[in-house]
Order: sequence, then structure tokens, then C-alpha cells
Amino acid sequence: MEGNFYPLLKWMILPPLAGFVLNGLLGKKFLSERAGGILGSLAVLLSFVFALLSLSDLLNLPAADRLLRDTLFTWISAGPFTVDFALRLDPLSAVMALVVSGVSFLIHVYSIGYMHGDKGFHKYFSYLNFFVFFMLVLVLADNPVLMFVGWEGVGLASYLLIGFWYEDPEKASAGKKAFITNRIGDAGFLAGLMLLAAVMHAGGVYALDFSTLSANAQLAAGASFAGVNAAFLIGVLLFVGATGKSAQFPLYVWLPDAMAGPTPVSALIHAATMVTAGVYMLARMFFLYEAAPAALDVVLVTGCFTAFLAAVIAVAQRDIKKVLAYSTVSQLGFMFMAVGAGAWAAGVFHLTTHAFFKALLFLAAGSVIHGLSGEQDLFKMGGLRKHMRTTFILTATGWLALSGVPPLAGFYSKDLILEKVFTSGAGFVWLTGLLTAALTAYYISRLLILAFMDNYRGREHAHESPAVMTVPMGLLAALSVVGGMAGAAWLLPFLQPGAPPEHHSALMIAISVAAAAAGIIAAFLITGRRIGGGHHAAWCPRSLAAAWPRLHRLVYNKFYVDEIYEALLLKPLARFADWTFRVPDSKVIDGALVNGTARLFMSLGRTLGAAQTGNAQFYAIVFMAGLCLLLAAVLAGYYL
Amino acid sequence: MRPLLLTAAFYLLSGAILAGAAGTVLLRRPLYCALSLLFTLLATSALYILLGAELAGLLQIIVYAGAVMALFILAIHMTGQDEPLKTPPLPRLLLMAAGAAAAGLFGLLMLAATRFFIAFVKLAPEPYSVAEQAGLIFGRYTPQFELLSLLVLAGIAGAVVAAKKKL
Amino acid sequence: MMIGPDLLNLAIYLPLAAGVLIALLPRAKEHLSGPLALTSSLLAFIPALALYTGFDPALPGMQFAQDLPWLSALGARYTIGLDGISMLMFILTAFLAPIAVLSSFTAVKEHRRFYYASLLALQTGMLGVFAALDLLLFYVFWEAMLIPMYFIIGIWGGRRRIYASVKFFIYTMAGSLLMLAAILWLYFDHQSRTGVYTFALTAYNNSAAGGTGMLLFLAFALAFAVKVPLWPFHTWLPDAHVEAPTAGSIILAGVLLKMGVYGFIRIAVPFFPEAAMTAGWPIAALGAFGVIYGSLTAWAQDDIKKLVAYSSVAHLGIVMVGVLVLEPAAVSGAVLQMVNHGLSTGALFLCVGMLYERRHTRLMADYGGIAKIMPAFAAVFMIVTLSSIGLPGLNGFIGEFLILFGAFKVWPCLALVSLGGVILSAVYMLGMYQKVFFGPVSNTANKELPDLKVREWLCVLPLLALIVWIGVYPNFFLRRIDTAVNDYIRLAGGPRPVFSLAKGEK
Amino acid sequence: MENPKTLLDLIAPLLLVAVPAIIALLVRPAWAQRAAGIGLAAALFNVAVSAPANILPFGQSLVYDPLTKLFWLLILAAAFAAVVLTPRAACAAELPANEYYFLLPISAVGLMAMLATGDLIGVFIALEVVSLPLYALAAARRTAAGAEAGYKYFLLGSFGAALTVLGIAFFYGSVGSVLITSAAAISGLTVTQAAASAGFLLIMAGFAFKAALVPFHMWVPDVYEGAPTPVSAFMASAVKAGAVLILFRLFVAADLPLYYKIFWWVAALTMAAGNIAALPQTGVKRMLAYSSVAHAGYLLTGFMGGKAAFPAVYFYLAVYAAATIGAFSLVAILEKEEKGVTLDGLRGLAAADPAKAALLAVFVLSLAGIPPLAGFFGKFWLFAQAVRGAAPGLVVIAVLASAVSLYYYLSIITAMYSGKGDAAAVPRAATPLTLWLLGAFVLLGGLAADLFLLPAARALPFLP
Amino acid sequence: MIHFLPLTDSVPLAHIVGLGVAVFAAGAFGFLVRRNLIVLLMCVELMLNGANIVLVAFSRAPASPDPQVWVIFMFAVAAAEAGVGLALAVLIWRRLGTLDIDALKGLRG
Repeated sequence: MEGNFYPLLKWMILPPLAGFVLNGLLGKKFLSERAGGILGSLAVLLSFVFALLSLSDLLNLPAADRLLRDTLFTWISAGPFTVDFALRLDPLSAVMALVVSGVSFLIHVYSIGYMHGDKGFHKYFSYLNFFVFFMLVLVLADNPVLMFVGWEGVGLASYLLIGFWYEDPEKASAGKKAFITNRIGDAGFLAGLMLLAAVMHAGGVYALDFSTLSANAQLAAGASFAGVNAAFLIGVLLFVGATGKSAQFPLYVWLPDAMAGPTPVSALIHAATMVTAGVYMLARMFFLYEAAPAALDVVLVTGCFTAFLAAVIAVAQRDIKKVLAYSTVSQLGFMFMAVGAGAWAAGVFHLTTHAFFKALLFLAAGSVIHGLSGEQDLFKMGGLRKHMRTTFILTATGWLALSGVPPLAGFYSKDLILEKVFTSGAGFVWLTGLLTAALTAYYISRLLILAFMDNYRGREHAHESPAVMTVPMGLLAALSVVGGMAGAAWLLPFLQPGAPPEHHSALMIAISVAAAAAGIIAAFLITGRRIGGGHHAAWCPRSLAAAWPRLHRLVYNKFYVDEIYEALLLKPLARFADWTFRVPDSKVIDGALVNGTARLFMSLGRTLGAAQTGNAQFYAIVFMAGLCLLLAAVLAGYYL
Repeated sequence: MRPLLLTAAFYLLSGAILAGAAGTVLLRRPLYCALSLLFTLLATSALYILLGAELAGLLQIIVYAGAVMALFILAIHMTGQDEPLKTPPLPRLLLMAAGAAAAGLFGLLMLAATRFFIAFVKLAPEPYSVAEQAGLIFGRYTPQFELLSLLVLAGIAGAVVAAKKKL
Repeated sequence: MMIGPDLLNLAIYLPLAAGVLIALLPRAKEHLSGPLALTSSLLAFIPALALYTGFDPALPGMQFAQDLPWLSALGARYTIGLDGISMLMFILTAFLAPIAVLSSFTAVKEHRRFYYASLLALQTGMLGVFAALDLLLFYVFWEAMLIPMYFIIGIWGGRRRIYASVKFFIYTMAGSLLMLAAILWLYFDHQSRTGVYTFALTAYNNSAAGGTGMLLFLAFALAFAVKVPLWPFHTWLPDAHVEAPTAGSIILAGVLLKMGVYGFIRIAVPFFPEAAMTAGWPIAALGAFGVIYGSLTAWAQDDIKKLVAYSSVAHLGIVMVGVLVLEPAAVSGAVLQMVNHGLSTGALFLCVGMLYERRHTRLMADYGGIAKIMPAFAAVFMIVTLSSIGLPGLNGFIGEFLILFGAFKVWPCLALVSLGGVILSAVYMLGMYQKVFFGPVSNTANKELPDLKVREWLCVLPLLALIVWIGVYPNFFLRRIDTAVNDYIRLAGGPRPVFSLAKGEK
Repeated sequence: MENPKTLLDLIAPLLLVAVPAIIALLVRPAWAQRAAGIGLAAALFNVAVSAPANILPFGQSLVYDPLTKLFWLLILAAAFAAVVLTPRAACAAELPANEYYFLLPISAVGLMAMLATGDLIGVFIALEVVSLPLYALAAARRTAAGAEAGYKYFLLGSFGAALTVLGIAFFYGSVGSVLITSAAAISGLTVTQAAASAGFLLIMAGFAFKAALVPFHMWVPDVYEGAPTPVSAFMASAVKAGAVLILFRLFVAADLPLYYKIFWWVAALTMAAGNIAALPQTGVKRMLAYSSVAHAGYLLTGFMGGKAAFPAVYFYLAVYAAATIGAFSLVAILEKEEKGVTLDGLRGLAAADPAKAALLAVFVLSLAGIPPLAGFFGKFWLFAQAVRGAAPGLVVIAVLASAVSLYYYLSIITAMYSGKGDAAAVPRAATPLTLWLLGAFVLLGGLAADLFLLPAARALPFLP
Repeated sequence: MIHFLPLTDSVPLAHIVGLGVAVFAAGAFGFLVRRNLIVLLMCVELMLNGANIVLVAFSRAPASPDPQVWVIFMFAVAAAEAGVGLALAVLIWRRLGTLDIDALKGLRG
């Protein structure tokens, strides 16, 4: 262990914080738009550079114990709980830090172009830096509590950025929806942590940093809470947290609405970095899941189901960003399938490659929307290959990578996951995974065709995006191409030094490529025919909508999941809240008990007042009656 | 023969007193009530003498029967309220309550008193001499006696305040 | 004047003296009363700060103690002193008072001399409660400070101020009168056992057990539960908060509610540890239920101040769980949460006050899109809302985290119920924030609202600074209350048995 | 002043009050108040300075011991305050000044005599000396209400007196002596105990009437409302104090468990009836009347502590008397000729006359028993006696009753301090110094309770 | 046990006390029932008279002169009371025009 005070880690997280503060306070008045943009991007670049430096230091260490820690100060110490503000760099967090800072830097540069002329330009960049700071804190945290700080910090950043244009109540409530759904997930995360802490404390372990936790994982396995095995319960609860953050079933509803935010935000937060936090957390806590295989099955099944469901929905969407959003949900499903199958390294590998090509696709969509000055409906686009050539080429790379066409990145990581799932024996899950891969290829091809092929259906005058936007996209495209091969060769052994080298069976490769090809061809057939390409076979339906109209409407409306949540959860809860205030609070406690007693005493007072009739003789009679009563009481003592 | 006469006289006087009291309470015209009260007071003073409290009996006639009754008669004439009042008596419920209260008081007190009164009171005993009683008044009870003077003075001033037409 | 009891006395009685002075100002000098009040409450903050820095966290028991004869016929002595917990509450009161005074410069127009005199008298009353170590002295301060609060709500309050102030006064008074009977019973029971008439708090620790102990504990608990406010006894809070002027609400939420909890920590639990051990769970359950109940009722409000008032019921519900669970982390979390709630709810009321001063309405429907018109105010309100929700990185999270983690080990179900409350807090707070700040500027009256003025910045900045400081580096405060927390737990009969995480089968 | 050797020294205080009263009858009306005031002040000073020596020229008929000194101090202070605080305006308009300033001091002399004699007959006669002037004074107002109040008070007063005489007769018959101390013999009696305790009860009833305990309290609201306010002040403070002290001496002397039970119920009923009946009142004077009934109840709660409760009872009487006289005097100053002061009448007083509003608030808060005012310490120590006397149940009732009383006490303060009202039109008469002294005593007296409790504790052995 | 008449020159104490209490009770009943103010006063006098009879009775039973002195004092007290009472009655008559007790209903509630 390099000792606990490796300095570089704190320098990795400080620049974004400085960027946030400077842009936030001084931005509007003192910095020009250009200066603000550069400051923001520079901050993230610094983090990226420091990440690289610390990576090289990490690599110098012997393969077995590659760990760098930096304890800044004791954050909380109350009774048995001591939580240090400590950062940790090991292969897993190094990879994540690189991905986060690298992709963020590119998106920052892109945003300078995209957000040009927006009134809240500096506020936007300060929020982005704010996000990167908390993401890095999340990734580099040495104990789950600090990770939770990062966890909620990024949730807040996404809330602020989704609702960036808050004049529109639609966007504001989308932000609120994202934050609250995250909060529900976070509650699960917290509950899991609480149980973990309780189990550890019961076992006499009081430090909560990951090294000690993984060393005492068997404590959790041994203990049981309310009859259920503790490790399993912690695993599931932490996974609930992950579903909230990484938009898995049932808490994925917020991600499609999160598209209300600026597109670079969608690219950075809702594709590349934040949503992957769930996968990172599971990978980080994997020592726990090893102790509770049942929890892994839960992850596997949920991941698979989410992937399939999202892919189906993506097929029928009209809004370009909605398609990409559901695609992200689906790809995250894949990552969770990988972790569920026990291959967290494969999951992280897919996470990295996905970050590249999904960010690329989102930025491309951004430049399309920017080009068509705000138009997002696929049916109003078309033929953009003529007007936006570079964007077309870059989108094409992203399309190939996502579909899993070799040799691009998508193929390597997705194929690896399918193979791991297959080898882990979950046959049915593998089959659905394969089908989802095909569907993925289908909807991304459909997007490409609708947007770029054929001729332009919209009214706007499409124009190509400036260099400051296309250059980052180019870099990302390069990474999408080269990332797969480099990752397979270098990343996996780096993450799991001891693991045996991966051998890809030829059969598995063939099957996944076939699935991808099927998807693409189907897309060209159906979508191509739909937009009037004459020479297609009769059996091929004009479009999905025509073939199964009722099914199509169901899928287009996202299986009405939002409406179901609204009807089953939100509405009744709101009505119950209203009822608790109106009836028990105002009527029962306040009305009956408090004011009731007051009214009772007042009426008693009035009756006593009425007894004062004013007639002196009546008083005398009361006098005598009282006296006789007392006299009787006195004498009773003697005679009874 | 004398003792028999004494006891008969006692019971005669008791009957007179009770009749007088009933008269004061029940007669309708205030003047008749006043006269009935006068009769009661005289009968009581006779009783005192019978019981040996001669000084008290005689003083009762002078002070009580004389001065106080004069005041009452004066008050009745001043207010000219000789004929019976036309106002209706108390509602039945209050009447009954009053009766019950008074009877209750009598019953309870007698209940308390009878348990121990096996003692007897000699009629026409040797009375305490006036000198002896005077010695008490100006001996042990001087403070009380002085207080009485203050009381009467206060009574006069009070009556003047109440009856004064204008300040 | 080294750091000791006389400094403590100065800190307590300086405001009262200044208050009397201000009340006697001639009518012509009325405009001076505000600044004078501000300077005196600031002056009073200096000794409090000196005490805080001079406070030695390692030393167990009371510091700066003083013990003078007072009513020898009754056996009551003037004993004051501070330990970790009361020191923290002491400095919180001294810290919030100047802010409350500053915030009412523009809000209060008539009877200003009497207003500031009441505010300063209230400060002395509160400081006295935290410093008193003699049961009778505690009770005198406890009820004496009701009078200035009654005047503040009753005279300078909103439309239904009379109803609210009378309800507040009688509700609290009735609760504490039962405590008076209990004190008397204890007083004579102690005298019969030891032959000594005394009111010293230390004499009554662990003083009664069994049935009578439980009865007495409930009498004390009722008086403090009304103040906390614990669930069924809370209906005075919304009326008092809504109708009180801004400064009144700040002090009411910031300090008065904490006296209920302080009462439990200093008196109710240590006096009857056995009864507290058995009755602990039901009362904590009331607290946990209060968290959910408070959040639900807050969500149903359309008046911002009422929403914040009900949120206080929720926040203090979770504090009660923390205090009664007798687990070191949870208790120090609860004590810290008392400060946090004071800061965040105080700041919330401050901001609502600023809005009220501009638009003279508290209904969310009358606002909308304020973020565009008053961006700085929106940012400040955002930070305070997040602190109130308990977002990590700010002060709210530290308290709630410690309470939840500590309480889970002993009462997992209560911790989980409170966790539910934490989610609901995000729902209603962000719901309110969105209705007020986001969306289009629908109401024309909101068009040209001025953003924060200098005076308002001065009010809110110290609160924000502390909110962030406690969020980032809470250890500075936690270190100082450790010994006091352990003393409390020891007096309360030791930590509770941990929930059995049975070493079950695989 | 060395010990009073001669009889003159013994009765000097009584003379110092009576003689100026008589002078007040003779001098011009304007001087009458000064004469009475000087007389009372001189007596107060004389008593305060003199050291009581236990000489008994007339046996138990006239006793001057430390206990009597304490009694006299209380009565004289209350009487002095009532006399001095009678507003001159009221005097000129409706009260016959000369007689007024004669009758009130005479009533005070009656009270002093009542508390200085150990002989029941003396006590009865003194009680009459107290009552007669008050019957006249109650009727002093030139209105129908005045006459009615006076006559009602007279009727019920004489009814009570007659009962007391019968009680004394029975008591003497069974115990053989009329000394208060002989009440201790009741428990020893065998055959005649029933008659003795019956007689004892009748005597108690007479004084219970004067102290306005529950079954005998119905006259209080009407008479206090009808009578001139300073007279009500005197009745509510000095007369009630005298009656309560006599009740206490009798109760302590007899010390019968039966009477503890009876007083338990009477106290509970008095507190409840007094406080609850006051809730709906709008007339401030009538509300204060009901409050004085309730306070008699609180005092009875103190009785449960037995003989050792005397310091608490004495201190509470002092504090209660100060607060009641203060409150009534302020009402006297504020009321405009016949129309009494109502809650609406007080509205806006704080704005119009802050000094009087603050003083009334202090008096009312002390009556309510809110710390740090003296009323709280009085109530606290009184309830403590009840707890020592093993009557916690009564303390709980007392505590709840004072919680109920908060409502109407606060309604007075709320009226004064909220909004604008016709109180603003009150003439800005100066606030008399005595009122400030009473206010200061009530505000700070509690913190210096030792000044009352310790001497009272020292005087304990002289209780029968 | 009370036995009658054989002792001719003395009377059981109970009879005298009974007489006194009876007069007292009659006075009390009259006081509670009669409407005319002056008759009320007479009833009060009756009650006092009854009490005096009891006092005199006891002056004989344990044979001591004191009660008789007290009876004399009671005359003075009764006289003073009657004086003030009648003055008030006249005042009521002058101001309210009637001596009926029902007129005294102004103060109530």
C-alpha cells in the first residue's frame, strides 16, 4: 500500500469544484462566454491529466496490490462511527475516473458550441463542473458513505441540469421527477448501507472503508436479518439504489423525461457517466455479491428484462433523443446482466465502450437538433447526409458500434457479455439478450435511416455544426472504433489481474454478428419501404405501425408505465396526504381535541354563569343546601 | 307544687315562643309579623328569667323588644308597605327546597345534639348576680365589649351612609 | 472576567438588561430601538463564543458552574452550568438571536421598543433554560420565556395571531403544569428519603422506578413532548409559526422546539432511566410516525410557512428517535440535528419572511418563476431547501445519517419508517420550490420584485456559512458533544440491547 | 422600641387606625383620605417596628404575638393600599368621602381585632365589625346596582352570622370553652364529639362565607360588581385574607382527618367553579371576582399541608392580595362613572397608556401564576404543601384549574395589547406610586420569597 | 335515654336546645321563603334569638355565667345589624320603589 496520503487524488477532484465556484459566482458579470467555457473545460482537462498521472503511478505498483489512498480529514466521528473523507484509486476507480473526466472534457468543449448564446451559459458550465466534481467523488470514494455523498450530489446536478430551462414547467417537473425517483433509489441504497453497518458493527468491525468491508464480507453472509440472509438483503437493497440511479426497471421512468435537459447534459449525465454509477457501485461491492449468489440472480434477471423492455419501446419512438434514452436504459440492462452473470469486469468494459459511442450518438443528435434549430422529431428529418456530412459519418460510426458490428467497440463488449451470460448457464437470459441485441441494431438503424437517408422532410434550413462541436465528436468516434480492441487487450487484465485470458469461441462471435446483421437488414427493409423506396418485397410490412397498430400504439406510449405509476402511486399518495391534513389534523386533533376541550369549558362556564340568577334567596338556599350536605358528611362520620 | 308549676310554665313558654315564631314567618302583613316577633321576644325573655338568666331576660325586653322592634315598626311605616305584597311567592320547587333545607338543618343539629343531652337544667335556679356578670364584662371580655362599641358606631355611620339622600 | 461562570451570567442576562433599557427608551428615540437591540444581541454573542471556545470537550460534567443560595426556605439554589449539549444549544441561541433581530428591522413597524425588548427577554429566557441546573430555576426560565413569545406572536403576528398566541401559551402551559405536580412529588419524595430539601438536577438522577417512576416520567415527557412537538401534541405549531412575525418564527423553530428535546435529554430520561427504557420505544414510535405524518401534512399545504411548520414536526420526529435510542452515534446525530434544524428551518423562515415582505402573501399559487426575477434569492433558497431535505454535503444529511445508522442497530423498523419520511421531504420541498421558483412568471405582481438587499444578505449569509460548514466538516461540532452524549447515555441506563442479527444458518 | 409594657402599647396600632378614621368623619371631604391614609401608615410603621411580647392582659381575648404581628402587617398593608388607591374622581362623584374614609379603616380595625383574639366570641364580634361597614359601603353607589349589591351582601352576611352564633353555641355546649385552642379537644371528646364537630362546622361555614368558598360563594360576583371598585378590592384582599387565616387557625387547631376530606372537596369545587365560571365573562370586574373565588380554592389546597403550611399560605395571601388590589384599583381608575370596564373597553390600552397596561399585565400574570412573577412561587409552594399533605390528586386538579384560568387572564392582556379601541380615550391620569410599589412587589417578590417565608416559619410555634 | 317530668323542677337540656334550634330553623325557613325585605330582617332576628336560647340553655348545663354575658353581647350585635339592615331596606325602597326581593335581579350572569 502506497501509504494513505497519495496527494494526486485530491488534485483530481479540486479543479471541477473550483470551476463550479468560479463560474457560479463570477461567471455572469465578469467572464465572457468564451472565458467561462474555457475555464469549465480546462478544469475537467486538469482532472483528466491528473487521472492519467495517477494511473501511471498505479501501474508502477505490483499487479497484486494496486491501491493508492488519500485521506484528507476525518469527516464524521460520533461514537462507533468514524467516516473519513478519503479517496481511493484502484484499477476499477482508475478506469472510471478516466472515462468520467475524459468524456466530460469532450462534452464540455462540445457544449461551448452547443450552448452558444444561451442566457445561462456560465450557470450551465458551473453546474457541469459541479456534476463532474461529485461524479469523481463518487468514483474515488474510499467508503460507501462518501460514495453516497457523490451519489446524491450527481442526483442534484442532474436535477439542476434537467430543469435548466426552468421557465418551461414541463422541464422543471421532469427535473423534479428525476430527483425524487433517484431519492427513492437512494433510500434503498441507504437502507442497504444501514444494514451493512449494523452487521459490521455487530461483528466488531467499525471502519467502513472498502478494504475492511471486503475483508469482512463473510460477516454479512453469516448474519441474518428478520429471517432473511443479511448479505442477500444488503445486495438487493444496494441494487434498488442502483436501479434508481442507473434507470433500471422499475425506477427507469425518469430517464426518458430527463431528455428535457440540454443535449450535452443528456450525453454526459444520462448516457456516459451518472447512469453508470449503479454498475460501478455493484462492481465496487462485488465482494458482497460473491457472498450472496441469489442477489446476483436478481440483478441478472432485472437487467435482462429492462434491456429487453427498453429495446422494444425504443423501436417505436419518434423523438430522436427518446430513442437514444431508451437505448441507454437497454445498454445499462446489458451491463447489469454482465454483473449478474458474475463478470463485473465485462460490465465495466461495456460501460466504457458504451460511454464512448452513446456520448457520440447523443452529441450527433445534438448537432442534428442544433442544425435543425430545435427540431427533434425523426419523421420531420431525413436526407441530412447531404446537408450535414460530417455529422452523418460520425453518427454512422456510432451506429455501427452500438449495433455490435465488429471490429468496433460495441461488438467486443456486448459479445463478451453475451458469452459470459451463456457460460454462466442462464440460457433463457442469453436468448433474450441476443434478441435485445438484434432489436438494438434495428432501432439504431431505423434512427439512421429516418434521420439521414432519403430526402429532407422538414422545413428548417439544415446547416452543419461548427468545428468546436464536430471535433470532440470525432475524437469520440475514434475511441468508439479503437476502444473495443484496446479494451479487450488491455482493460480486462488490468481490472482483474489474476483472471484467465478471455478466449472468444468462434460460434458465439458468429451468433452475435448474425443477430446484429438481422437487426440492420430488417431496419433497412421496413423503414426503407416505409419512406417510399419502391423495390422491396411485398411480404415486408410497410411499417410496424401498419402491421400491428394496437401493439404499436401500446409500445409508442411506453406501455403506459408512467400513467400506471401516476394512478397507482402518486395520485393516491397525494390524496392521502390531503386527507391526513384535512381530517385527522384539522378536524380530529385540532378540532375535536384541542378546540373541543376549549369549547367544552366555555359552555360549562356559561351554565355556571346561568346559575348566578341574581336572586339572593336562591343564593341563600344554595348556602343552606351546601351546609346541610357538609353537616351530613360530618355527622355521617360518627353515625355510619 | 311550685316545681310542677315551673315545668308547666316552661312548656307553656316554649309553646308561646314557637307560635310567635310561626306567626312571624307565616303571617301575610308585615305589621302583624312585627307584632308576632314582639310577642316571641317577650316570651323568650320570660324563658331567660325562668332559666335564671335574669339580667339577659330584662335586657332583652329593654334593648331587643323595645328599641329593635321600634326600629321595625318605624321602617314599616316609613316605607308605607303595610298591605301584603302582591308578588307571587317563590316557585314551588324553591319553596320545597327551602323547607327541606331548614328542616334538614334542624334534623341534623338535633341528631348531633341529642346523643349527649342526658343533662338536666334546673328551672328558676339561683341566678348569677349582676355584679358577677358585670365583673366578667369589664374583666375578661373588655376587648369584646370595646369592640361592641366600635360595632355600634360603625352601624350608625353605615345607616347614615345608606339612608342619606344627597352627599 | 476569565472564561467562567460570571461570563456565563453576562451572556445570559445582557440581553434582558438591554431589553429593559430599550423598553424604557423615550417615544422620540423609538427608531433607535432596532439598532440598539442588534448591537446588544451581538454583544451577547461574544461571551457565548468565548465560552464555546473555552469549553474543554474532554472534561466530563458541567463547566462554568456556579452555585449561589436563592430561596433557602424552599431549598432552591441558583445553580447554572453548561455541558457539551447545552453549550451547543447555548451558542445556537446566541447565534440565531442577532439574525432574528436584524430580520425584523423592516418587518415590524409599531411598538418597536416593546418588540425588541420582548425579543431580547426571550433570548435571556432561552439561554437561562439551557444553563439552569436547578429544577426550580429551570422551570422558572422554562415558563417565563412563554410570556415574551406570547407577546411577539400576539401583537405583531398575522391575521389569526390572537387565537394562535393564546393556543400556544395555554397548550405549552397545560403540559408543563403537569410537570410542576411531578416536580413537587419528586421534591418531597427525595426529602422523605434523604431529609434534604433540594432542587439540584444531579440529586434527582435515577430518582424513581417502578409504577410511580413511569407515571412521573410520563408527566415530564408530556410537558416536553408538547414543546418538541411530538405527534399528537403538535397542532399548536402550525398556527404559532404561521401567525408569528418572521423573527418570531425563526426563534420559535430555531430554539424553542429544541427545548422540548433538551428537556428529555437533561431531565426526563436521566431522572427515570428505567421508565425511559421501557417507554422509550413507544415515544420514539410517535416520533417516527410524526416524520411520516409531518411530511404528508406538509405536502398538503398551499401556504409556504405552514409547509415549513409541518416539516419541523417531521424533522423533530426523527430527532426524538435519535435521542431515545441511546446509541452514541444516534444521540450525537440527534443533538447535531437539533442545531441543523435550527439553521435550515430558521433560514427557510427568513426567506419566506423576505418573500412576505415583498408580496405580503404566503400562498404558493401567488408566486411562480421567481428564480428568473430574483436569481440570487432563488440560489439561497435552493441551498436551504437542500439542507432541509438532508442532501449530503450539507448539514441536514450529517444529522439524519447518524440518527438513521445509529437507530437502525437498535430499532430497525423505526429507522426504516424515518427513512421513508426522508424521501417524502424531497417530494414536498421540491414541489414547493418548483411552484414558487420555476415555471413562467404568471403573476404580474411578481414582475419587478427586488432581489436580496444588503441587510437580507447579512441575515442569511451566516446561516448559509454554518449550513455548509457543518455539512463539510461536522467534526468540529461533534467532537465537543461526545463526552456529554456519553454522560447522557450512562445516566439513561446504558446503551440499549442491539437488534439481534442472529448468526443464523447460512 | 422596647417591648410594649403597657396595655396602650398593645392596642396602639388599633387606635392609630381608629382615631384618624373618626377624624376623617369630621374633616373636610378632601382631607378625609389623607387622614385615613396617615392613620393606616402610622399603624403599619408601629407594628413593623414593635417587637411582640407575649403579655395577655385579657387572657386569650387580646393576644399580641409574632403571629399577630404578621397578620396585622398583612391587613394594614392591604387596607392602606385600598384606601390610598381609591381614585379621587370616584370619591367625589359617588362615594360620601367622610363616611367612606371612616368605614373602611374601621373595617380594617375589625379585621385586626379578629386576628388578634383567641376567643370565638371576640372573633365573631370582630367579624361583625368588619361586615357592617362593608354592607353600607357596598351600597354606597348612587345606583340601583349599588343598593342591590349592598342589600344582597347584608342579607347573606347576617344569615351567615346567625349560623356562626348557633355554631359557637353548639361548640361551647360540647367543648365547654370558646377558645380557638380548645378546638384541639374535639378529637378527644367521646359523647359530645358529634355536636362539637357540628358546631365547629357551622362556625367554619360563617368564615367560609366571608372567604367565598364554593357552596357559599354565589354572592361574590354580584356584590363585587355592584360595590364601588375600591371596596371590592378591600373585600377581595383584606377580608378574604382575614377569613382564610381564621379558617386556617381553626382547621389547624382541630386537625381532624374528617375536615381534611371535607376541605379537599371544597377546595376542588371552589377552584373549578371559580375558574370555569370566569371563562365566558366580558366584564373585567366580574371576572376578577370569579378569579378571587378560585384563589380561595388554591389557598385551601395549601391547607392540606396542615400546620407547617402556614408560611406558604401567608406568602400566597400577601402576593394574591397585592395582585388583586392592584388589578381592582386599575379597574377603578380606568372605569368611567357607572359603566364598568369590559374587555372591549380595554382594547388598545397598551397604545394609549402603556404604564397602566404593563402594570395590569403584571398583576394578571401573577394571578395566573406565571414565573418569574411572585404568583408562581406562591402557587408552587402552596401546591408543595398539598403534596406533602399526601393530596397529590388535589394538586393535579389545582394545576388543571390554573391552566383553565390562563384563558381569561390572557384575554385581558390580549385585549389591552391588540388593536385600537375606545380605551384610547381614557384620560391620561398619573399612575399612583402605590400601584408601582405593588407592581414591583408582584414582579420581584417571588425571587425574594425568603423575606416572607422565614419569619412566617419562625412564627409557627404560636399557632394554636 | 330521656325521661319526662318526674323531676318536676328541671327540664331535659335537649328540650331547651331543641326549642332554640326550632326557632332558628323557623327563622331560616322564613328567610328563605318570604318576599318582603323587612320580614326577612325579622326572620334574621328570629334566628339570632333561637341561637341565644341555645346559648342560655348551655349557660345552665355546665353552669357558667359566661354564656349569659355573650347573650347580652348578641343583643348589641343584633341591634346594630337591624339598624344597618333597615337603613338599607329604606334605601332599596327609595331607589327601587319596592321592598320585593325579586327587584334585586340587576346583577347576574
